[in-house]
Amino acid sequence: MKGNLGEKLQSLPKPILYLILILATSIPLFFPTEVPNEPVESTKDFYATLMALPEGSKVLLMSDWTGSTRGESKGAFRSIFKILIRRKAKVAIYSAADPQAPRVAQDAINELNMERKRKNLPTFDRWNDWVNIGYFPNAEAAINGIANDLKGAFGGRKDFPPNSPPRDVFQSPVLQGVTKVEDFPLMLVITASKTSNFAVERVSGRTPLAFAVTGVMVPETQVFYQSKQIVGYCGGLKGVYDLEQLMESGVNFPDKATAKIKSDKLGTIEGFPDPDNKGQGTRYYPTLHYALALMIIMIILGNVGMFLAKRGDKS
Amino acid sequence: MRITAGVIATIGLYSVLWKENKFYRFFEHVFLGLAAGWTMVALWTETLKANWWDKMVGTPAETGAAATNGMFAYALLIPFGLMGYFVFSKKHNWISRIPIGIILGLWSGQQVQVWWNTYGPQIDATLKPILPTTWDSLIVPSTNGLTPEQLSQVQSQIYFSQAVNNFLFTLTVVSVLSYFLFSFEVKSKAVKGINTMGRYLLMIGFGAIFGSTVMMRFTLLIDRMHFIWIEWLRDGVFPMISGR
Amino acid sequence: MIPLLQAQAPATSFWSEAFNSSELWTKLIITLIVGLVVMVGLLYAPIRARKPIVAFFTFISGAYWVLLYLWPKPIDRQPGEMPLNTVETVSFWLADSNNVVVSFTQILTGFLLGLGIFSLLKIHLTKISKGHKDAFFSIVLLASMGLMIWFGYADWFDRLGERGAMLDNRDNWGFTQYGRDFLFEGLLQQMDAAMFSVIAFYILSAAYRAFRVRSVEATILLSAALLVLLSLMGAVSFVWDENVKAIANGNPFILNFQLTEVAQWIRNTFQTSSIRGIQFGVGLGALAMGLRLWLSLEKPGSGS
Amino acid sequence: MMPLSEVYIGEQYRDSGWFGVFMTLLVAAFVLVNIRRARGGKDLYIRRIAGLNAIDEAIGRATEMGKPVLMVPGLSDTINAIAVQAVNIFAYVSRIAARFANPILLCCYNAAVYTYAQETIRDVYQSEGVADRYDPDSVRFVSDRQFAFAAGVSGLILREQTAATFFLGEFYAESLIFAETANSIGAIQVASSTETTQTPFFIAACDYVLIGDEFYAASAYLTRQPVLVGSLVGQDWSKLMIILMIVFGTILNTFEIQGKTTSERTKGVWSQIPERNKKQSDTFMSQLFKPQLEKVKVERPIDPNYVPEAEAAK
Repeated sequence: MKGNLGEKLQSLPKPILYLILILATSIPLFFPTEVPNEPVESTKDFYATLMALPEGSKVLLMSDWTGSTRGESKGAFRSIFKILIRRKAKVAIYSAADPQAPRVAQDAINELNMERKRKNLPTFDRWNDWVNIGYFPNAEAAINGIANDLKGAFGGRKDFPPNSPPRDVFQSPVLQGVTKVEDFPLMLVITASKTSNFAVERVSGRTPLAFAVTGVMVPETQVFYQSKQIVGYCGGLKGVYDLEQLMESGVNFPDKATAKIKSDKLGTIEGFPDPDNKGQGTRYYPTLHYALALMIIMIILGNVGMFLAKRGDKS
Repeated sequence: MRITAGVIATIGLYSVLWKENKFYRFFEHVFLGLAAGWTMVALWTETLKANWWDKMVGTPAETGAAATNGMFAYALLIPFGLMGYFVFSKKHNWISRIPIGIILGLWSGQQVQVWWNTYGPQIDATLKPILPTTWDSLIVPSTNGLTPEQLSQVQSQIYFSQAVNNFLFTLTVVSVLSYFLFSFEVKSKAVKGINTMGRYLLMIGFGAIFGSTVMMRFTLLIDRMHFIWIEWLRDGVFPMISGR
Repeated sequence: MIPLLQAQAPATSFWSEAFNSSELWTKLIITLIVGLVVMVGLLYAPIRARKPIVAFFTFISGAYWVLLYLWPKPIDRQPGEMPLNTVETVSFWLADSNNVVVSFTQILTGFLLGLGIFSLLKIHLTKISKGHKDAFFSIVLLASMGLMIWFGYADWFDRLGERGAMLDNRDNWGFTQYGRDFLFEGLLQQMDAAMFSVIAFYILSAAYRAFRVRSVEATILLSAALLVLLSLMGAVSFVWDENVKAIANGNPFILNFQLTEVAQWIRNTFQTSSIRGIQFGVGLGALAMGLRLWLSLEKPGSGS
Repeated sequence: MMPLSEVYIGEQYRDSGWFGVFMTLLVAAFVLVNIRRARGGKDLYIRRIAGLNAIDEAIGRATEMGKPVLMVPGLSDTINAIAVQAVNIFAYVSRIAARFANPILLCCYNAAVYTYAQETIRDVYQSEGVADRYDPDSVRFVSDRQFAFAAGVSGLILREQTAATFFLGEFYAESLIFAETANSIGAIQVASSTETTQTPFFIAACDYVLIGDEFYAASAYLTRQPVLVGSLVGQDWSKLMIILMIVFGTILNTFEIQGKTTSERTKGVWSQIPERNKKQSDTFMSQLFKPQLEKVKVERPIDPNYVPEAEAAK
């Protein structure tokens, strides 16, 4: 009988696997829970970099995510903008990965603004606080162009000032006095594709780079982070969750002894306790545990099955 | 309405997990159609308009923005593009190689340009010291409650454990790299050993990659589930029903 | 071309004429005709001339980037400055033409897209005309394609004019916008997300099937993966780490056995390095292949 | 103000900037020299690559079953070396398929790649003298949106019940969709992604996987064309060079970093500092890899009809 049991464990029909997975990823969503967590270094550096921006500084943001990765990228995008808005930053957004990306980014910001309106907070206005420079096909070449000759690359691109026809983006407050990529104290890349590599190839060394990448890209991004080609990154859902926690409690804040999140490398970086910090990360992260647990159990089951089967064959 | 459509489409595509069926086939073709349509739109609105047409014919002056001149030479790209269409001609299909050749030429030229930018810094970052600079302690001492000076002192040292890690790191890079040497006949046991080790170390790396990737994949599934159960069912459908 | 973008009334030159001027259009049309003539001329190219012609175009286009890389770049160049000497004249020119050259690839690829669409139409129209059993689906495909094109362009034209900015606000939307929104956000985007998330199922079944303790390699792969998986579960690693901290009570050596530390250690020490090892090889491969293509050393389709 | 003579040097050669250029040229030289050698009739050795012997086996299997062979040359945005390399391997595959009159299916993600593949595969059939067997629709453009493409191809796999599938080239997330779908109908799979992060999934789901630049070695291995073999040897020389550089550099750094320093070089200028332990950035190697450019001013005449944007904005 052992053999049979082994065989069974080894070869559960796929539909059953899939059904279990659906359950594991659905049910926990209805029961939000708080998960203890320690942010990873790279995310701390990422947060530190954002918080170190002087108020009102100009940031170049390459937004290369679309609906297909909204699960991860949208969370990162929202958190990053919540921070940028607090830093009163001015953001120039462009995309190089996907023609849809500019629209998706735009919609995400509009969504944020609607929420802020409801709370009667000042909105983050198009043209005055951020411009949408649009999509540049052929990422590799486009990023090269932007790195070598920003004026030329963005030249002739238009965006909408408040209820008036489109105008040249360089007229907007965001790009006032910007002529080259070095004029931005920071370049952010929120991407789900290898456009981050191109950014490293062309931009690193000209201006600091910070990435928000999807979980699958964490390994390759770690390479750049180690060789100090980028100052920090926020990887996958864990990164988003870390970021949300950092926003909530800062680093070594209010002081190192009592701080919830400590770091020897970084000084004190303030946080902004605010229920609004909790976003996708906080919503999805608990559920992720069940999914991962399921995965581990399945792998173990498979192996147990294999051994039982072997034993079965012998006897 | 919009969300409902999204949910149905999602379920339609999921149904392939059970088996290839008409429902899936329907949405597959809708998907392909929409995608193709979208590409046709984006082709002009996102690519050719700004990058080709406006540059070729120029743009008029507008509030704040100066007029730009047209550069007629861009028109030359039309015939080059057209050459691609000879691919279906039995006799002249070779002509389609010209536009391809141009694109490949541009690509290749860029490789020469970016190779060192990409790999130079990585080679540099691989050159890590593999002997400790201090023997005060074998591992990095805990840094809690140190003054900044002491801290920087500690950080500027290389401890035994770090040295070992650096050694492992370099070893991995080298052995993996040597595993990919194709044209050297490996006779000596030592080298063979290094290669197999390279392969094993590679597997550790792959395992780690797999782990980190799983997170993302599940996250996206969770997002879908959130979309179906919370956004659609709980916040969309229930209120509607209970409303009536 | 950069100064042109900045100047109020751009100076015209042989290469650039004022917007909508008759000179521009004449030159444009002449260029077009010349180009087409050349193309027709190619039809009569002798067979042994074919290879060189292709090779020539390939080499020229690659040469630009190589030159840009090797030719002395100007030092501390400020906008509006004029070159000091011939070397700089060239380098200035190279730098300025960057954005023009960059766009070639995408424009040409754009023109070629027609071929792809043609292939698509051909396959599905034949299916329909032959009354293939899947003809219905082909019709579905073509229909949704048509709809997307129609709404896509209609919406785009609406946004060109004064109303463009207003359309950010749903209240001012018309039928076109809702139609486009339904197709794009409602279907396309959602299907993208759906298809992407299907991978989660496959990853589970793949791991379940393949991650067995069969060989040394498989075992290594499996255990590394498991460790990282565990470390990603914030809760697990948190609890584990707390316990380790408790045991260690300050002993830095034992502290290294915190799950997060171990996972990070694997990442930094083995994952990063093995990726780097592979990437060095791949990078060299790409560079070598680039050279072969640029110099047309390789027979096309050299699978022969 | 710097001496005019230096203006000729060029930004990229200043300080140790020349080193990168030099290395690039060196690699190029290695490749070209070896191509010469190989062309000169020198036969060069290539070790066995397991994944590649599987190709023939896979096609053979497909022929037995009389089911089509599916090939996907990756998801390159436009045609590049990766796509070309993939199509070249597929040319080899379809040559065998053509001989056995085995149906093939080549799904392209990008119109430019489609053009190239269409051209190449037709050539193969013509050179095999079976042009009549070639069906232009067997090389098709599916979609250039990642997941539409994924949906389309897996639909094809399931409907056509392909017996052998080749996924070679640039693959991203969709890699597992293809691999698992093909696996579910028990097709033999040979796969490779130049994206290192996708390789584990192919390893988990496919029968044979080409890792890293085994992919680039493939065409040389299969066809033994002098040019390709030579270039492969050139790549190996370059790899060897990198290995040596790493070993040498590591040892050098290790000994250099021992001890303390009282001066450091930043932005190309030496400055005295209070004594401190040596850092990685003080080492010879890191100075060599990271050119440190002194800020210099070069006086140039101003173009008379240039309008600064400040005025242009008015």
